[in-house]
Amino acid sequence: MTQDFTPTEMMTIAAARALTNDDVCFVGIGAPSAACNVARLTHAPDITLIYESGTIGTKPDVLPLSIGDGELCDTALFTVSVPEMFRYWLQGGRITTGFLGGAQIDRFANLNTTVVGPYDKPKVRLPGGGGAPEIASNCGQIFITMALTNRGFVDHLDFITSMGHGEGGDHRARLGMKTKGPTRVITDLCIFEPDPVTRELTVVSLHKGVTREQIKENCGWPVRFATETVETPVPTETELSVLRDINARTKRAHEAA
Amino acid sequence: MTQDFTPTEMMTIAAARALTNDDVCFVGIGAPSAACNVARLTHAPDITLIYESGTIGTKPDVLPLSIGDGELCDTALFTVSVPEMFRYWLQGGRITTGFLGGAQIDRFANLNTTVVGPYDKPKVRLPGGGGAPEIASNCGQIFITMALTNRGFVDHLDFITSMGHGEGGDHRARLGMKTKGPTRVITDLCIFEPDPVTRELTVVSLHKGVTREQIKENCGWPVRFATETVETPVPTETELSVLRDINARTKRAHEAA
Amino acid sequence: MAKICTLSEAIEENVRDGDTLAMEGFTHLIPYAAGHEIIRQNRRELFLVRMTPDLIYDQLIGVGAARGMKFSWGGNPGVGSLHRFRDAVENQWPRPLEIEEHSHAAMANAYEAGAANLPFAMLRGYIGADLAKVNPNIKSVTCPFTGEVLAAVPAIRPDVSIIHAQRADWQGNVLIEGITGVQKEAVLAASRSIVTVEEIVDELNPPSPNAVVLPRWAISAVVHVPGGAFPSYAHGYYARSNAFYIAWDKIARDRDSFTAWIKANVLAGKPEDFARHAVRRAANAA
Amino acid sequence: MAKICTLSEAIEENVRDGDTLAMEGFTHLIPYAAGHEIIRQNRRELFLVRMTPDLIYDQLIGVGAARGMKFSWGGNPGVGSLHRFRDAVENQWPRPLEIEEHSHAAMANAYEAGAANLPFAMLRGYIGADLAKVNPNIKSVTCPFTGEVLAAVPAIRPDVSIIHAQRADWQGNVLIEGITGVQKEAVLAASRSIVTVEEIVDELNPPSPNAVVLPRWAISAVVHVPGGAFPSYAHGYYARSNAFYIAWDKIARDRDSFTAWIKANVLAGKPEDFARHAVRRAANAA
Repeated sequence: MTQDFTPTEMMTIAAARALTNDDVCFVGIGAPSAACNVARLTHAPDITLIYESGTIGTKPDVLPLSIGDGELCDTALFTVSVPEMFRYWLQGGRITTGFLGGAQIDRFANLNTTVVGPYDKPKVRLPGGGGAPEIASNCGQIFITMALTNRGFVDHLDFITSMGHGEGGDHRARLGMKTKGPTRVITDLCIFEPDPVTRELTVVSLHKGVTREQIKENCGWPVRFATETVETPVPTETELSVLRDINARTKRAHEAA
Repeated sequence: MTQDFTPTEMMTIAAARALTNDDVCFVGIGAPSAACNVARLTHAPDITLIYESGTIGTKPDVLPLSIGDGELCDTALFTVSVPEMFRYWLQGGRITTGFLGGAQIDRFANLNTTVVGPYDKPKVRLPGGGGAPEIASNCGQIFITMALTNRGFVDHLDFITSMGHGEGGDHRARLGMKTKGPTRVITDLCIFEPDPVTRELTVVSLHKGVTREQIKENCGWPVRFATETVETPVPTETELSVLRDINARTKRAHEAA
Repeated sequence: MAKICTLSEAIEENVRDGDTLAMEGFTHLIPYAAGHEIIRQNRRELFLVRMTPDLIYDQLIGVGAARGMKFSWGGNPGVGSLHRFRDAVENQWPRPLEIEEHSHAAMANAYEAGAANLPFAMLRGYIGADLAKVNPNIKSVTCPFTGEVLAAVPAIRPDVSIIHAQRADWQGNVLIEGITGVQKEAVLAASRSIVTVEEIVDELNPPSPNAVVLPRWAISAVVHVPGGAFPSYAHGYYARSNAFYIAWDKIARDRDSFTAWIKANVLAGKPEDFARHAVRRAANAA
Repeated sequence: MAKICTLSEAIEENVRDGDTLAMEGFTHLIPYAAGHEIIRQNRRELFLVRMTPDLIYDQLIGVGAARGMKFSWGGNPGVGSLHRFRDAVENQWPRPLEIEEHSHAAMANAYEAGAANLPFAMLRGYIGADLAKVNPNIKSVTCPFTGEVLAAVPAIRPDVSIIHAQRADWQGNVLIEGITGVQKEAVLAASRSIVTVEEIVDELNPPSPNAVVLPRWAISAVVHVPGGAFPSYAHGYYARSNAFYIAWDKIARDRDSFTAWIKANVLAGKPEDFARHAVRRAANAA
C-alpha cells in the first residue's frame, strides 16, 4: 500500500537505498544528509556517517542546517579536528562512500559548484568546492544527488570543481586515482549510472510515472538510456514516514533557534 | 648556613638555577628531569615542563623513571600525541629551552648517544638519539648536564647524534638554524659556556673546592678557561632539601611497584 | 604569555591595518564579537583567511575592511549565498576583493603545516580539479622515495588569529570542546592570537587528559565575551541560531539593509551585547 | 570491521612470518601480552617497527623472531641498555639484526604520514646529525614556494600494528586515554591491526567528544586481555612496574638467564597470566 510522494522524496529515498550497513559515508549537506539519515533510520542502522566538520559516527535526530551543527557532535561516537578529518580519515582511504551534490553536472559526472561564467569575472559566484575535490578522489565511490534540470545537467561545465570521470573512459586511472568515482547519480526523475566503458552517465532506472521525454527535456545533453531500464521501486510507507518525520523535526528545530 | 653536598647535587642545582619562570622546557630523563623539577619547586614555580611523551605543563611529585610515566600525564595541564608533540610544539618553535644529556660530548657541544666505534660495527651500541637531533635544532636554546669525565668529554666523537655548534663559529647559522644551540654545559665540577666567537666550550664557573687541575684531568680535550671565572654559589639549604626530598620520594616510588 | 584584557584592548593591540587575519571556528565557536569589534575599530586592508567565510567575513567584506580573502567554501551554510561576498566578487562593491581559493583539504593541511612550522603542506588533492589552473599557489612536490607527485600549497602563517572557546583559567590557559575545526592550528600558526571565551574559571578542569587545550604561552590575549560566538554556537553553552543564519540571507541581499544592520547592530553595539545569547542550555536544544 | 576474539586467534589471523610489525605504546600501554603470544606462536623474520623498542622488542629480538628493526631510541628507559638488542647488534646473537635508525621526530612524522596515506613525511630535522649519513632512508625535499630544503623519510605502513588500550565496546570501538603516543597513527597506517584492551564494556562513554577513539571499522581484531600492558601501564587501571624495568636489566644481561625467563614466563605462559596485574588502582599509585 503506497502513498503519494513527491519527486524530491523519491530522490532522497532512492539515494538512501544505495547505502548499506557497512558503509562509512562522508555526508554533504542537503539531499545527501537526508538520504544518509533515512538509510540509517531504515535498512542500515549500523552505517557510519561522517561530516567534514570532524564528527564521526554521528546519529542526528534532526538534520543539520550546516555541516557543523551541534547535533552532529552531540550524537557522534567521537569528533576530530578538521585537519585530522581530511588527513587520516578521508585521505587515509577510510571512507567507502562520499555523497556529493552540485550546482552543475556534466555527462561524465564532473561537478561545478564554483562559478558560472569565467573564473576571473564570474556571472554567478557560487560557494566553491569545500571538501568536494578531495571527497571526489579519495572516497571508495561517489554518489551524487541533484534534481534533474536543464540548468543543472549541462552540456559543458564552466569550471570543474570536482572531477568525476573527467573526459570519460579511463581518465581517472590515467591520473593515478584508484577509487571508483561517481557510480550513481540519483535525481528526482531517474537514476543514472556511468557506462562501464565510456563512463558517460546513462539512465538505468526511471521513477514511477516519469517518461523518457521528461528526462530528455530536463537534461542539458542528449541523454542516453541503458539497453534495459527499470522502474524505480516506489517508496515504502516506512521510508516515507521516516523521511517526513525527520524533515518535520528538522523544520521545527531550525525555525525555533 | 650551608650543608655538605655532593658534586652531582651541585650539578643538578646549578642546572636548576639556569631556568626561569617563563621557560617552556623540553625535559630529558635523568639529571635534566631532576634539575627542571627542582627549579619548579624553588624559584620557578610557573615554569612549563614538557616531556616528549606528550605531557605538557606537568608537575610530577616524584621524578619519572621513563619519559612516559603515568605521573607525568596525571599532573599535566594536557597531553598530546607524540606526532603533535614533535610537530606543533617542538618543530613549531614553542619551546624556549631544551635539556639534553649524552654519553659523549665534544668541545663544540655536539653529543653522541648512538655508538662507540664504527656505526656498522659498533664497539658499544648506545640507545640512540630519540628526540635529541630535533630538540637540539628546534629549541630556543639548549642546556646540557653531564658529569665531567674523560670518557664523556672527548676530543673526537665517533658519531654526532645531535649537533651543538658543529665545527664551531657560525656553523649552525650556515646550516640555516635560527636557534642558539647549547648555551650552557653544567657538570659536577664546573660550568661551561661557548666562546662568543669560536663557540668552543669554555669554563666560566668552578664549583666550590674544585681546582683547574681537576677539570683539566677530567676533560678529554685541552680545556680552556674564560678570562674571568667565578665560583659557583653553593646550594642553599632550600635547594638541597628540595632536591633530596624529591630524590627520596622517587626512590621509594620506583622500588615499590 | 596570555594577557587577560578587554576585547577593545585585545583588538587594538593585536590587529593592525594590512594584517593577514584568520578568524576560525568550523561552524562552531565562530568569534563574531571579535569581528564586530574589528569593524568598530575600522581596521582596513585586511587579508582574510578562513575555510568557510560564513557571515563573519560577509560582514567584514561588506564594510570594506578586506583587500583579499583566502577560503575554501564561501556560502551561507544550508541557506545559500553570502551576498556581500558575491557582491564584492561579482560587482567589486564596496571594493574589489582579491581571492585565493582552495579546497577544504588544502586549507586544513595548510593550517596544519603552519602550526608545525613547515613552509608548505602536501596532500593527495586537486586531482583533475580546475582550481589548480586558476590558483598559482597550488603547486606540486615529488616524493623522493616513490616518485609520486602530490599537491603542495603554502603553509598558512597569519599575522594574527582569533578564535572563540568555551573557557579559560585566570592564567590564560584555554579549553576547546566539541567541533574544534582548525582553531588550534590557526592559533599555533599565527604570530599573535586572541581567544574570546564564554567563561574564565579558577580551574580549567579538562574532562580528559587528551582534551584540546591551548596553554597560556601560546596565546597573546584572552578576553571574556560570553555569547561571543552568536549566531554560531558554543558546545555546552548555547545552540547555533539557525534562524539567524536564515534571516541573514534577507539582511545581506541588499546593500542598504546590510549597511543599516551594521550600523544598528555593530557600530552602535558593544561586546557586552552578546551576553544575552549566552544562556546556558544544552547545545542541541532547539 | 573489528572481530572480537582471543589473543591466540588474533595473532594467528593477523601476524604472518616476514611481516612488518609495529607494536606501539610510548612507555604507556605497551602490548606485552600480544608480544608474548607472538613468541609462543613462533613467528619469524619479522621486521619490527617501534620508536622505543623497550623490553617488548628486547624479548622478540632475543628469541630470534626479528630480521630487522626500525627505531629511534633503543634503551631501557631510566635504567640503561637493552641487552638483547645490544647483543644482536654487537655480536649478531642469536642472529644478525638489520637496523634502520631514525630520530623520534622522524618516526613520529613517518607514522603520521602513514596514517594520512602519504608516501613520505617531511620535517625540519636531522640538521647536522650523522644519522642522515648512515641511513639511506633519510632524504630531502625542497619547498616549491620558498626553496627551503627539508628532511624527508618514507611513511611507515606496517603490515600489522598492535596496540593496547583501556577499553572497547562490544562493537569493537576503542578508547585510548592518557599518553597516547603514536598508537592511533600506527593503527591507521597499517593494513591490519589488533587492539588488546583492559575491558570490554556496553557503552564506550568517552569522557569528552574529543577523546581519542578508534572506530570498529579501522581495526581488524579486538581482544580482552586485562593486565596486557604489564610491566608497562594502563592509565586509570594500573601503574608502570618500574621495579620490573629495573629487574629486567639483570634478566636480559645474560643469554641464559634471558632464555630461562622466556621459557618460564612466556613459553609456559598464557594471556590470562597478565590478569593479576590488572588490579584497578590509580595509575600513579606506587
